Amino acid sequence: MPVTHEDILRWLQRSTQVLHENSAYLTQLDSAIGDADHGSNMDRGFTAVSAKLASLSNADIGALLKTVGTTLVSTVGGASGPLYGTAFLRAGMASAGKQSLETPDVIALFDAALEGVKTRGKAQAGEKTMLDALIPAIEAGKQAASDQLPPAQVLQRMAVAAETGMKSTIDMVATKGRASYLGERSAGHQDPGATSCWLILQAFSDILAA
Amino acid sequence: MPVTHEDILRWLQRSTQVLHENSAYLTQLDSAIGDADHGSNMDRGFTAVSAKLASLSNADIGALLKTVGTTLVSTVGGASGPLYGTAFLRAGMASAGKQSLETPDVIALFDAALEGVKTRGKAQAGEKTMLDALIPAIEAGKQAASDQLPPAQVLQRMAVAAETGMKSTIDMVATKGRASYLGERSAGHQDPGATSCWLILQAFSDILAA
Amino acid sequence: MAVSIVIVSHSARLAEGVAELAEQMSMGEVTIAVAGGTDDGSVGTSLDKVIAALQKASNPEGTLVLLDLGSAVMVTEMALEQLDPSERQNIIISTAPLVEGAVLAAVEASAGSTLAEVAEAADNGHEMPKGKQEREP
Amino acid sequence: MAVSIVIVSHSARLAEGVAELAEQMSMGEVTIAVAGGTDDGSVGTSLDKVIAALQKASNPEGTLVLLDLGSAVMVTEMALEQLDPSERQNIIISTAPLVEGAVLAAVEASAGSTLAEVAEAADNGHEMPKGKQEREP
Ligand SMILES: Nc1ncnc2c1ncn2[C@@H]1O[C@H](COP(=O)(O)OP(=O)(O)O)[C@@H](O)[C@H]1O
Ligand SMILES: Nc1ncnc2c1ncn2[C@@H]1O[C@H](COP(=O)(O)OP(=O)(O)O)[C@@H](O)[C@H]1O
Ligand SMILES: [Mg+2]
Ligand SMILES: [Mg+2]
Ligand SMILES: [Mg+2]
Ligand SMILES: [Mg+2]
Repeated sequence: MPVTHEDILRWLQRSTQVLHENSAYLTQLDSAIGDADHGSNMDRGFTAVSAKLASLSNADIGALLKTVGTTLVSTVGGASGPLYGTAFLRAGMASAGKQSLETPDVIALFDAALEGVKTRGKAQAGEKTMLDALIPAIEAGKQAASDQLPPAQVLQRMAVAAETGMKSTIDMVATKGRASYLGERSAGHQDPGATSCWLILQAFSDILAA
Repeated sequence: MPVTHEDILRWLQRSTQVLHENSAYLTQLDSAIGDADHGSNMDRGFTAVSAKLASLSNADIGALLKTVGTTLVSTVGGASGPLYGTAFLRAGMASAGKQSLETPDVIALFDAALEGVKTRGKAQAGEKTMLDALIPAIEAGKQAASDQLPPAQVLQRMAVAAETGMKSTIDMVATKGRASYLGERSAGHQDPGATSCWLILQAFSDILAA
Repeated sequence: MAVSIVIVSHSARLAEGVAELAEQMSMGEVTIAVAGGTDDGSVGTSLDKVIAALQKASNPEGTLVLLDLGSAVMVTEMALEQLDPSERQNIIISTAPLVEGAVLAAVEASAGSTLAEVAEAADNGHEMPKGKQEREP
Repeated sequence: MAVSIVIVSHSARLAEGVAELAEQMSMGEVTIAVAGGTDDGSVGTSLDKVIAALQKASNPEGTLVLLDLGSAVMVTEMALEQLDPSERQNIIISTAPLVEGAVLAAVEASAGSTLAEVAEAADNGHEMPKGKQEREP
């Protein structure tokens, strides 16, 4: 079953809810290696997104995701704003005009998002950022796609890989973003951005499984 | 005739008046190579000094000058505050307990002030600062002292040398203070601090001549 | 006309304070626009504020953008992407320390220097003497 | 207890903004005291404000003082001269860039580091990446 426009709307609503529920947790993670705002940043951003969803029920998936991107850039207020903003903007460009997504479309969408985050943040794998959840997720997604799996199962594997990737950030030393100011002391803490990235992918997987 | 306690009080009053009258001029000089506040800084500082003079009519010259120093440090608000403040503090220490000053006392007083400015500002001659008025003034004063001249004539020569020194700052490139931020472009402008230094010495000379 | 300066900071007060200090040295001859804090006034950056500051600063001589922390680079780059390419060419994001760079840039810009010269002057903020250097002549 | 930080600036808003930014990284674990502007609120420095900030920050671990411009060194040194020699020994005037140094000092101090370590961390503010460095990996 392809991912429908309706699925995307429900994914965004679910993400809003999950990020709201986990706001204190994300902020607590950020307080250890950052400035204690990642939860409120993401909550503020997705609350603004969710307020726009009603007016976007007629937009195609591409237009919808682009609006998510511009909204996040304008409202998040932290480094994660330009990063997630660019991710959704690029995802929207990769799915321009589409009303539904087959597995290759899903992969193309996330590939575009990943490129966006990399370009915006000039970071790579192993620097203790959201990329350490996103990169393994997309690798797992590509593997699932080459196994001809449908989007729901692709997303399920992506979410699992994102969670593993998120946990791998605990041992890493940050070399990008605020956490890099802590140097070696950033090790031993899970990256907040990798955690929100997993939550968003898990929300997508949950929606498609339901 | 020695310099009396009364002379010192009149010198300080006269300085207050002259700096007030020249406030716009000093600020205009500072606007070319600084932040356009030297006039208001000195005016504020000496207005505070003059407000204290009444209560100091019984203090000896040393105590009087020390109070001038602490008042300037607390009220001027610019680099000239610690500099003139230290100058008057050291001058006060050099004249501690004195009710009048003979020529050697005057020289000792200004020598102490000069050392204070040098120590505080870590500057030397030729850096386009108040030192370029003060150093030649004291050299001229020492010459006059070795010629056995009385304080009034010593001060007159000091004021003349200070004015020449002040004018010599026009061609100098600043290497201390805000004017140094202009680099070579600081040349061609007269230093505001050297100008206020001359005004204060001229006020002293005028008082003793009167 | 002089090169303009834009201050991007996570704190509104910080941005205004830097502008206040820099303006003392340029005395109205240089446009110094600020983008500090988020839209709702908390600590963070605002794309809209950065775009508005860039527009306010826009002029034929160019604009130097100074930032408080590395993460402000991303929002500034997104703002630049929303401008005309011709406009964007005329803007440099400085790597200078914010306060020291802004003061030196204001001095340089008010002397009528080019954008490249203003950017170089800002970078000299790293060498601005603060005590120790002055103590060892 | 952690090393304290004092911010001396010619602008009250600037000093408060720097403290706001630095406090985000230290979350109440570090005393950050400010001395910004003159006593009457104009742009400049105030001996009394510097002394008060040093007293507020005073603690057994020591205090790092960060300055906006070189001329703030003089008023800070005069303030130090008014403290007990034992107290004075425990204070370092930093040569670091103000904003970048304060943020890194707050991070280091909140980790419980020594005064010398906090001073060194602040000096790393010169190397804080802002764009260009990040663009050339
Ligand atoms: N250059 C970068 N590339 C990728 N991700 C980054 C980068 N810088 C920061 N991040 C991510 O952003 C997260 C922090 O986001 P947030 O707290 O909202 O922003 P800020 O650090 O500005 O307060 C980090 O946990 C990290 O995952
Ligand atoms: N290090 C220094 N040594 C001696 N004099 C100095 C020094 N720095 C600045 N000055 C003097 O101070 C004057 C500027 O005083 P003022 O404008 O009141 O202070 P600010 O530069 O802080 O605004 C300069 O013109 C110069 O003569
Ligand atoms: Mg954060
Ligand atoms: Mg933040
Ligand atoms: Mg001045
Ligand atoms: Mg000043």
